[in-house]
Amino acid sequence: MSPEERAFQERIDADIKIEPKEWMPEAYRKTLIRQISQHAHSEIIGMQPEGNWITRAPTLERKAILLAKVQDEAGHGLYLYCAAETLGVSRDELMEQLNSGKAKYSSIFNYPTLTWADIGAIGWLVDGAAIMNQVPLQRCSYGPYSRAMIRICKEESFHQRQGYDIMMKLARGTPEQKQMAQDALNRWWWPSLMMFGPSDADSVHSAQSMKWKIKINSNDELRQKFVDQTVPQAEYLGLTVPDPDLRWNAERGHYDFGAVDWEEFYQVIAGNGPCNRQRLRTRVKAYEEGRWVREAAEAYAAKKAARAQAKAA
Amino acid sequence: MSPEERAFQERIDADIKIEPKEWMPEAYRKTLIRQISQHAHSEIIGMQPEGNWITRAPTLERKAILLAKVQDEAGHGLYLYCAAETLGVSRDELMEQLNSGKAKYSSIFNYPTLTWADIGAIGWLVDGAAIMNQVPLQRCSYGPYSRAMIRICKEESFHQRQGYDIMMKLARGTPEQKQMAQDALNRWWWPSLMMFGPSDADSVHSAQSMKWKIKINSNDELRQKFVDQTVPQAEYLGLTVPDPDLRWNAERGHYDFGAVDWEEFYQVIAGNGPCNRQRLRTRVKAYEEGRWVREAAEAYAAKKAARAQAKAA
Amino acid sequence: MNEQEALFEYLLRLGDNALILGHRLSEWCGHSPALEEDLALSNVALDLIGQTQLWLNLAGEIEGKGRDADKLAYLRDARDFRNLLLVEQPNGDFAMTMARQFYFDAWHYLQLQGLTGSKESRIAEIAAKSLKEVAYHLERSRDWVLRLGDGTEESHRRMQAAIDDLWMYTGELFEADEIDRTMIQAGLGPDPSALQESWLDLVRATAEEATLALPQPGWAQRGGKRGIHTEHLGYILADLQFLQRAYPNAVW
Amino acid sequence: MNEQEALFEYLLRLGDNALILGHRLSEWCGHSPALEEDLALSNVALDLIGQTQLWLNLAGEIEGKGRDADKLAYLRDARDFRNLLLVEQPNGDFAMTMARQFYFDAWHYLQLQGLTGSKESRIAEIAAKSLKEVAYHLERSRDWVLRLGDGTEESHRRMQAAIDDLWMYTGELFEADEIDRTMIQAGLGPDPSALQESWLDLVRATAEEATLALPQPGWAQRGGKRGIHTEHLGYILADLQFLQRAYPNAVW
Repeated sequence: MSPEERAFQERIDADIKIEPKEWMPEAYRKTLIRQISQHAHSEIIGMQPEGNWITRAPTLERKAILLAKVQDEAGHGLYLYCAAETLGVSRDELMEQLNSGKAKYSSIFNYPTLTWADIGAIGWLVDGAAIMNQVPLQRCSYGPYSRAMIRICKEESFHQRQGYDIMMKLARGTPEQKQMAQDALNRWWWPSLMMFGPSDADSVHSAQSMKWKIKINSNDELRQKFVDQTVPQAEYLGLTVPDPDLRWNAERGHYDFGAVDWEEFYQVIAGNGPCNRQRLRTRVKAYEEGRWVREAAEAYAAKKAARAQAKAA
Repeated sequence: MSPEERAFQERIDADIKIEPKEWMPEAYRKTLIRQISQHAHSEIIGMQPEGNWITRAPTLERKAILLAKVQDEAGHGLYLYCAAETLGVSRDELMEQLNSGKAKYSSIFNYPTLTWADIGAIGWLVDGAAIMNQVPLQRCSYGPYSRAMIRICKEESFHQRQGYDIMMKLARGTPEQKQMAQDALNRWWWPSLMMFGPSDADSVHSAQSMKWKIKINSNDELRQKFVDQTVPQAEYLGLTVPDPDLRWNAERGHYDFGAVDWEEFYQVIAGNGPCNRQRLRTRVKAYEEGRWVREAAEAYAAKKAARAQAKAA
Repeated sequence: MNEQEALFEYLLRLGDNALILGHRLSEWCGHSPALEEDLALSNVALDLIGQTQLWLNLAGEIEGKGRDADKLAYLRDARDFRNLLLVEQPNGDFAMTMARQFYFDAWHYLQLQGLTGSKESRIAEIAAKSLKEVAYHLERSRDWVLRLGDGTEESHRRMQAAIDDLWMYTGELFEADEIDRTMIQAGLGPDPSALQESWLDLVRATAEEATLALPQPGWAQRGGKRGIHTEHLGYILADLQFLQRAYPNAVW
Repeated sequence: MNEQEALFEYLLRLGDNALILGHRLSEWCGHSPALEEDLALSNVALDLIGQTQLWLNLAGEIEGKGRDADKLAYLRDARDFRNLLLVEQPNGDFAMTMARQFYFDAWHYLQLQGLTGSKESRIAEIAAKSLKEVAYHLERSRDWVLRLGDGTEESHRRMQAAIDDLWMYTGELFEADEIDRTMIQAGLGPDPSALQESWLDLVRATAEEATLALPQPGWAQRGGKRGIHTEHLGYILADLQFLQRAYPNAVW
């Protein structure tokens, strides 16, 4: 380890935040860019499954809440791209990586939203899992990322409550609505557990990332925490978690749960999820069709600046 | 009048059909092309207002009937373009005229279909008026046109009955349905009367066309006939024709009716109807987006022919 | 039609404009040219949904038949909608959306300004609250007309096409009918025709600055205010109302 | 699930395939590349609507709860639809529509052929009637794959893209589940997996003649048969069912 590296690690160990202009190992920078941009991409792609129900939300209030939520996701994407930009990569570069299929985003968004209950389930489960992942990252070592996480977590927990509220209304509603809620739980439960990533045993890069404090907890730890938090919530709703192996283990003080189907996980990651192609195409289409608008805005700004300069001269 | 012209007119006077390869005055040919192609264009553009409800038809049977009807209109367009082609103009030329906005089509199709009842009203009133115009044309002097009219009239009268049947179901239905039916009658009544064209006094070309037997009755005659036929049908439905001046005139043996708002008529003709722009754009879009398909079909046919020839050689 | 009935219709117009335009804007969410626009378009849509709730709830109260904003938004068919034809026009490209927005915002601002003087205090209050939001909408849509009009060749061409295309839907904004006249006489709302000059001044000045040619006054499409819409509205409602129609009496 | 329940589900699959594909094709009416195609696509759509009525009416009879074809078509939500994912995919361009049609027709033909041997005579009868129609559909869609594949450069590119794009929805056609197995055992319907070879032979030969490269077998999208659809179906139903939902209990 070079003296610089040692000093760097000491700062991290002392919980001092690393800021953009400071020295950092290239691998730290690269890992962070990958992690932050994946998170940003997930926010952007995540707008689609929920956006799918904005025009069909069942009341004006639900419509406003959902629209505001999807809007927040655009905002989160923006914070995160900004955080990544402090590491020397532009938003356009990152978007190109997303559009070309090189960059990853959270696989959960490759599942379709089939009913209104899916909007509830996403808020409750998907945002719930996301928060579980993100709360510790508020303490991560990179200053801009840590600060972005603080803002994001505040909004996410709001979203999660809204999602749970949708589920509650359905679970307390007509038999059809209750069935809709159960069905959504059935479909979103396992993909939500997969959001924490592969089992620690199979997880690469984890040790280094934890040392750098850009990963705080292990995947399995967080997954367990999520299950422990969510199962009682499901019970309160009167819904059944779709896992026959799920039971309280008094000895461990945790719920035991069944094995995740990692074959499905890897298939979805590999591009074979129900909506991978659709999500990416929608994104590329928006980006490409917006190009002339972005160019026009730049051209106008340049003209305006030139005019202001001419006037000043 | 030249000897040819005299002979031509004598044949017409003797009710002998003129066939494609026979001599005819240039003005007769031109007038016929204009008239037949306008009629063809009307069939094609007329697919749009009704097509607007195919995906929303209220039962499977209604959906099938409506789809078959719009399909018939495509078929009528095809017969008529073929009839026009016998006069030495290609379908492509005619379509270019339509797409460029040079050619006219029946103005009635520039009104929107706003409810399911409009589908009934179009069948009952618009097809009713069309039949009124077309039945005499079965006896017109030009053979191919006359024969096309015979086929078309048969199908149109079927369509009219279907339209009336929709109106009947609505008029005998819930209060909301009855209101829907009345509303459709209110909106389609006057445009239907306009379908017969301006009053005889203001109608150009009529005398020559009647002499040539490509126009058989005067506009006002047909309009009166339509009113006389339709008013009792409306009464049978329990609907009110939206004309305060409408009353039976025992002396004339006809209904008197109010003055048509020709200002509106000319506005719509001039391109200012509610849907003129939309109708034309939809048509042009279909035509342009279909170009590569038509080209591929031609290319394939050419290849196939070449292969067959090579094989034969 | 008595004054109360006219007022109900009048409030439907206000609410339906906001509802349908908000719906159209919400269709952009996730598909706009840049994240900043996803945020901004959603903001405008959210303001409009909020205004919809205020106007339609008040309409329901005036009607007195127990219909609230949701019932009015989700359980009327197209012929009972009272929005202007302008707001139901498809999004088209970004220039079309912004031209539609600018034409509407410029009118909406003047209309709300007039309504702040309404003798009905609830109308005046809603108008005052909305006016602040719409001042920002107008600033933004005007800015985009300038940017696109005076941006690149392509953006100029698209923006010119958009302002030409939508022009025929602007005449309806200023036509007073019986309901408007009842409102004017009762001191409840402004005279639409009195707004036209200010609107034209702003639109003309903006077009000029944006190097765009304003279309000549011509035939105006009309009908939205009395429920004669374009064929687009029915499809909007099919999506908008699906859940309420498919699951009657459910609570969401 | 007993045999009767399985049969009901099975008939829904047959009916829903016809309903949803017929709906998609009917969207072309008036927008197709040539009048001849407006006629031809409508013919196919009409056949499919007719088949929908036969299958869904029979399904309703088997169910025995008083639901006829219209009730089943117009009053179920997306999760209760049982069509293959393939048929609900958007029309795209004409190549996409024809690729979808060819993949489906080739399977549909074999499926109906198998069903003509059903021990349930009503199924066998509907299958025999439909088979004649579908033989023509298949001839036509196969012909278009040839024309577009071996037409111009542009049409080749588009047709290749279409057969690639839709390939992942074809695996589901041949997967037997519990319901299929119940049908096979009862002699009511054919084994889907037994159809795959003939299907592949036809598709392969057609692709070759059309100068197209057939995609490699890969991950198959599945779910339609048990009601897990793509996001497209909900929008189809919003239009399809609007009137029945908006005016409950009305007769049309």
